[in-house]
Amino acid sequence: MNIELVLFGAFALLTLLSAGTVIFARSPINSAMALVSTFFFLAGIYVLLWAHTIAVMQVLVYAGAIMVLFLFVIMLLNLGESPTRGKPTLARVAGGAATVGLFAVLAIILLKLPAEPATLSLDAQASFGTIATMGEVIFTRWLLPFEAVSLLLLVAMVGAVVVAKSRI
Amino acid sequence: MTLVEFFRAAPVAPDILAPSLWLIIALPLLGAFICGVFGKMMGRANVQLVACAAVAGSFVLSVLAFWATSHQNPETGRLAALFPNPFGIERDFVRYALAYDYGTWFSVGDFRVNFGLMVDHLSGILLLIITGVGFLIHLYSTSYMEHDAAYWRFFAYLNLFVAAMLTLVLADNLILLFVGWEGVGMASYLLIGFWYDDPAKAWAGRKAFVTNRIGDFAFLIATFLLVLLVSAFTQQANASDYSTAGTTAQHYKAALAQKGPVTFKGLEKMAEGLVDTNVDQVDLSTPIKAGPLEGYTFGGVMTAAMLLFLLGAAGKSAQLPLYVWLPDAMAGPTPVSALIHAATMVTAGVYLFSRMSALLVLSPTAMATIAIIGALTSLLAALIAFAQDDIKKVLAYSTVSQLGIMFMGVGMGIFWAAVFHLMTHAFFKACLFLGAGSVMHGNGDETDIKKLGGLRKEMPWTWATFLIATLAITGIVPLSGFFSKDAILHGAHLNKLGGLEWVGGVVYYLGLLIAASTAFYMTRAYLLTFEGPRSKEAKVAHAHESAWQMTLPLVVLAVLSVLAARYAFGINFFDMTAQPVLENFLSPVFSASKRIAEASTLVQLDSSRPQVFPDYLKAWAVALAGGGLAVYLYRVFFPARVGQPVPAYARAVRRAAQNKFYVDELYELILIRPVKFMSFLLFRVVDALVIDTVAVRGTAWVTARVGSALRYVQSGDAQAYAAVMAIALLGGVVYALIQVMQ
Amino acid sequence: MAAQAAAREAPNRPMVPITYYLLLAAALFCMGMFGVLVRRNALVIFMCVELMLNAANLTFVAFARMRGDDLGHVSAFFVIAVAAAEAAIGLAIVIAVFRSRGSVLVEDIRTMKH
Amino acid sequence: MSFFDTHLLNLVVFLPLVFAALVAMLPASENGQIRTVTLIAMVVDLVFGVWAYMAYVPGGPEFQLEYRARWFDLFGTSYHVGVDGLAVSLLLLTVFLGPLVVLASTTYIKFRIKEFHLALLVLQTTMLGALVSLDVLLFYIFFEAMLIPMYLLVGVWGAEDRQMAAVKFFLYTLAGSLLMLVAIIAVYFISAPVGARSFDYASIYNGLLSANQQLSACTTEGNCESLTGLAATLHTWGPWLFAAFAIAFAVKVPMWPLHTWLPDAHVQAPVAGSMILAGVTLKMGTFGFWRYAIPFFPVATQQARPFLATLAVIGIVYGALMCLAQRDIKKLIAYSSVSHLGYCMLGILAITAEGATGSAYQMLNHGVSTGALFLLFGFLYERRHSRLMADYGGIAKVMPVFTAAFVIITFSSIAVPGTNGFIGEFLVLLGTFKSDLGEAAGNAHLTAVFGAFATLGVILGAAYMLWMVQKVFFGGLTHRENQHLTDMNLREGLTVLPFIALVLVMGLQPQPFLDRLSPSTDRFLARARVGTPGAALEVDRLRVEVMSLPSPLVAAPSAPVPLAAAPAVPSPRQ
Repeated sequence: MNIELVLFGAFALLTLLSAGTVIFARSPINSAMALVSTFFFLAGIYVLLWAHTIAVMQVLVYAGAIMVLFLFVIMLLNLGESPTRGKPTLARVAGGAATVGLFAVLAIILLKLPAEPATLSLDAQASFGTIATMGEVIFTRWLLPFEAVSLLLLVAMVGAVVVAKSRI
Repeated sequence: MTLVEFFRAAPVAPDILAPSLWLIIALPLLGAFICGVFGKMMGRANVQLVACAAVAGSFVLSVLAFWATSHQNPETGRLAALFPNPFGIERDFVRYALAYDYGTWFSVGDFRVNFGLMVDHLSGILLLIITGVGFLIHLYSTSYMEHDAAYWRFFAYLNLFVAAMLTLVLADNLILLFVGWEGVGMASYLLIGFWYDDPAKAWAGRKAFVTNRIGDFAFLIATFLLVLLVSAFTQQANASDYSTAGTTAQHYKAALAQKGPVTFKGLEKMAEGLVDTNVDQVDLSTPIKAGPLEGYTFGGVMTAAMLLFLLGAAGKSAQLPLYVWLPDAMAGPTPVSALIHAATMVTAGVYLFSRMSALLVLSPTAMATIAIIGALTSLLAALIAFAQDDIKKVLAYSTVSQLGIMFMGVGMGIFWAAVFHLMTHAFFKACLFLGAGSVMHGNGDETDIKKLGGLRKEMPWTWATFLIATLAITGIVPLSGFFSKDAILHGAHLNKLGGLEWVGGVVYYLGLLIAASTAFYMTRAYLLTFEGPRSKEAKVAHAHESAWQMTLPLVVLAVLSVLAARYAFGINFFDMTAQPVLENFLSPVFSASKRIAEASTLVQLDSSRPQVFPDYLKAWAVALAGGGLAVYLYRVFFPARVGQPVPAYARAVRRAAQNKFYVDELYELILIRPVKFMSFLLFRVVDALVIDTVAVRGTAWVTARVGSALRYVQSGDAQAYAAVMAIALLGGVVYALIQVMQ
Repeated sequence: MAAQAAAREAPNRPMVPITYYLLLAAALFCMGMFGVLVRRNALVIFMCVELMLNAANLTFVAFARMRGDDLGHVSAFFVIAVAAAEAAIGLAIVIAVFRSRGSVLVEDIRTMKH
Repeated sequence: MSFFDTHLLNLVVFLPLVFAALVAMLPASENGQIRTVTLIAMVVDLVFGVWAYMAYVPGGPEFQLEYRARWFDLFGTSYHVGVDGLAVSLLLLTVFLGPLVVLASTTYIKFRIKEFHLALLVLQTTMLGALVSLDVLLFYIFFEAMLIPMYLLVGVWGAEDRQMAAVKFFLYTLAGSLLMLVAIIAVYFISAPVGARSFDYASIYNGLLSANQQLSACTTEGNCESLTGLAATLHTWGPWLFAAFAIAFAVKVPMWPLHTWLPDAHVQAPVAGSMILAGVTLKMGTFGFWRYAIPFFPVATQQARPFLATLAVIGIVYGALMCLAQRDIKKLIAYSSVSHLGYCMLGILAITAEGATGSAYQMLNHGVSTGALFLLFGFLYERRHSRLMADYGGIAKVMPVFTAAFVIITFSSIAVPGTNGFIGEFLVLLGTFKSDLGEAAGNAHLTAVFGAFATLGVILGAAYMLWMVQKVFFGGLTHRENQHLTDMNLREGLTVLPFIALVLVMGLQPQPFLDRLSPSTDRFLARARVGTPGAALEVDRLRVEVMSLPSPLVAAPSAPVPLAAAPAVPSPRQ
């Protein structure tokens, strides 16, 4: 009974709970809030996986930036609760069923595949997933994709403005 | 210096002349080119000069070549006109001939055709006829076509024809012969349709060409069969076969590789090799081992080939069933009718069979068929000629009939006589046609003999020559026609075709009948045209005699048609047992066929001379009977009954004959219409309906329908699409799972 | 020294098997997908997409841990960046659509038909 | 080893494209300049083409004037060009038609002149490329690219129904060639193990060769169940792959019953389109059979021969009969093409020296004579704007020179001896009679039947062509519009003259042309006979020898270094 397992269980449970809330909440605002919590708990899970940098980014980018965007939009369009639950069309039923089935199958496969975390030497552990190491790789080996992504973000920004603006 | 010595001392030795044989063809060709391309700017006189000069030039060369074929070395006194037969052994010479090979025309695989020319006594005679008569007719045309604006085209075509015809007779292989064969067809197409702005004339030209094409179709297939036959022979023959042919395997094969499989000499050798000498491997009854003809016997294939050649020759020489084009071919200018459709082109079939006599004698069946076809054609044409009122039509049918007689000769294996008749016929029929032309020229292009008459005094030269020619064709002693025809009948009577002896008799008696009817209709035509009073409906009151350019050829031809008779007698005129000059003269050409005929006892060729009694008298009586009947009818009987109603049966018979027994209509009905109908049907049904509409558009239609059907699936609901994706994903994962399971 | 190295080896305390993380990721992914498929509100659908992206990220990171190298992290990093861009554009579109149609419910936005 | 020895073919192929760039730069209003530049391009191309034709040594190796450069190593494809006897002859035909096509269209095309000439030049490049490419993928690319400019020629500058005709043409051909693409990829995969795979003609052929030999051996014995590996694959899939190739090419030829696009395309196309279509494009089909379909799958060919030969014979007779049913002159000529191409196919399928060579020669003939017929009719159409025979008649009166030219070409088209047509047709028929088609069909005697029916075309050909000539040129001048038609002018005369000259030259001196064809014929026969049971194999003729890929060091696409390293002309090997 070790602490790591306990933490994992807790985080995982909370993640799933909030994710469920995201899906089933009547009003978008609730979904958004649930999403925030999901992000936070995931960050925790990342930490358990020694991915500190990613955890931080998760919090910053998702819980910070993206969520704010969502909330703004919700406010902007002041969406109330969706009046009705919408009639369950064939597509929805089938899709839902499919996802459930999908999870089942995935679960079976995953359980069949044994996967153990690598055992790392201490200094490897020390440097694993830190900003330093990641920065090193990103700015050396993955420089081009990195720049590409930055460009992408720029484009996205401009695009967002253009699309969202009522008249230019 | 006797005549014989004179002939044996040619001015130009054969070995010097041979390399320039091509000039004989090239000169008229050049003339044709000049007249055709520059004719318009050169002016009438120059064109006429060029055209006549070209033909005259090749006439001179032909004379030299002809002369050279019997040239003797002045020192040794031995024959100089000979060349080694490439298909024979070293010492095997082709005698009384000169040849030259100008190298490959085209060669593919083991097939090859060379530009090989050869002059022997047969082609020599033909050369003289073509260029000689040709020249006379050119001369005649200079006056006859004097009012025609397109004179240059005319002379270009005429020269072209002469060139093609010369190619035909000079060729030493079948394919080159075929070049001439089709070439003359082309030229005659152009010349028949010379006055193309009259649709009927253009149509006649087309009819001639297409009918000839039917013959050429058979000709080609026959050639292919012979090629196959040669290859089969070389595969199966053994030494003794070759030795029967007087050659050896390596010689023969070397010659094949060098000169190709379709040279006449090579075919001749094969024919000799096919003769059965119990020790040999291959003879007529041997089945072919391999190849497309597997299982058929050599003899069977040979017969098939010969029958196909017969169809080909029937196309060119206007025999049953393909004679129909010749009468319509009279649409062309009269000199053309004289040159092409009487003297030269139409005799190509006879020439072909004489050329291949060696192969022909191997197949009595084919010979019998040829003879019978000839006889029937001849009779039919004669009957039709009874009732024709157009003078040119009469002559046309008489040509068909005379050609039939030649075919009888070829078919019965009396080749020299056929060639003899070819020659005499060339003279008197050309003379007759030119005479008819002169008559038309002098009578405002009137061709209906009912509307002529009484020209005797107005056109004395034309009259005299026409009379002589008529007597010649009717077979009145002592004119050439009599002897040539009689030689054929005599041979037909005595030659025996193995297994088909009855044919000889049938052909002989048919021949007599034909002779009588020939005499009848020719006399009729002559009487109605020249004798009696001038007809009321005559276009011009008084005909005028034609210019010297027209009468001179008439005279020359008339004289020739008298003199040609000499060839029917021995060297010593009064020796009635001696071999006729022409037979003797042509014996080198037909030696092979004679040898084969003797060796393979399929046909017995008799070489006796017809005697004054009974043969000559009989033939003469027949001719006289026919002629006399005509005289009686048209001088006494009909004039006496003018105005009285003609009995119905007579009118019926006459109408039937006038309408050529409705043969054209029959062909139209059973051949042309069905083909046309079928093509329309196929076009409308198969092409337009089945393929285009059903198949092509059908596919398009189905595709369109399916597409529009699928449109309903596309709801536009993004989530529905997503759901589909999800399900697909599920499927994929399940598949993965199954993979993992195993 | 060797002994020291041995001693400096990682302590062998029991660790959570990566499979769990992966299962979590799978669950998260499927829930996201479920949402995408069943919800009608475009915004919520977006959120669900974010969920799915996170599931992917989690998988990346989990594998990184399993293989013990940084590649997974890098990928996750890029995913996050791209997700940000996607969110920006997507929300902009939602706004635009709302402007034009006055609704963010997908069944009101069936423009993909003809 | 000069630049030209290595790059001659590249020059021939891409010169038109270069000039096309030049034309593209000219202002669209400068019609004169555009025409002149295009004409110059074609003439220069002709010069180089003739040079290539001369440079080809009949006795030499199979593929000459080769050039090969790296290109998409990943797919195992390379830029590889080279010509054998047939290809170089067709190449000559193509470049010969080029300038004449331009001359023929100077007054015919009235609008979008720049685009028209661009299309012509591009089309020229694609056709030449398809002829010379020795890489199957490269061939396919050119083969497909050919469609686009041709589609434009028909669809933009055509007659009333051009859209329909163009679409029909496009779909027909595309449907076929997509099948071929599948087959190409299939052979690419089966012909070699992973890593050694290549689209190169030689490697694919040599890869299939041994399997084909095994297959034919076992077919003669009759127990093909024991086959393994590639041979087994070919046993099962060979027929299908062959069918895919065959359909693609049969559409192009076109063989009955896939021919119905041809009349429409021809009728609607402008004179240039018809000339090129008849002259070159159709040959791509027969060429494809000769180069790809039959050598790749000799056994399947052997099985399909009777069927295909029957189709060819049907095509001959049927096409001729169709001609008799036409009222539209262009349609008649188009159907005569169907008939003539039937001869080409029959010759190829006969698999005899005479047949194959004759067929190759017939391809050239048809290009010349039918091209000329379309050209001449184009002149008439320009003057009179009617395609119906009924609207003509008695033209000979007013246009004697034109008539003379037309009649000469007609004689060539109906194979009168002395013209080129005769040689080809005669050889094809002779080859058919000598062939073993009958045995392939089960009864040796059937050969003669095939031959006889094919020979029927000789009669029908004369019938329909002369019928048309008579209707158009002879008889009285019935229509008033025709009374003032002008005869050919100098330009038109000069355009026709080369055709007439070629008709006579090829008719009287065929041997130089045949000499260049015969080596390819022999190799083709050797490769096709792999499929015929019990045929003696000339092993030395079977394998395809080509230059190897230049090493990566010198892979700069235009570096002739590997060639320079090799011995002198013709066509070095490594």
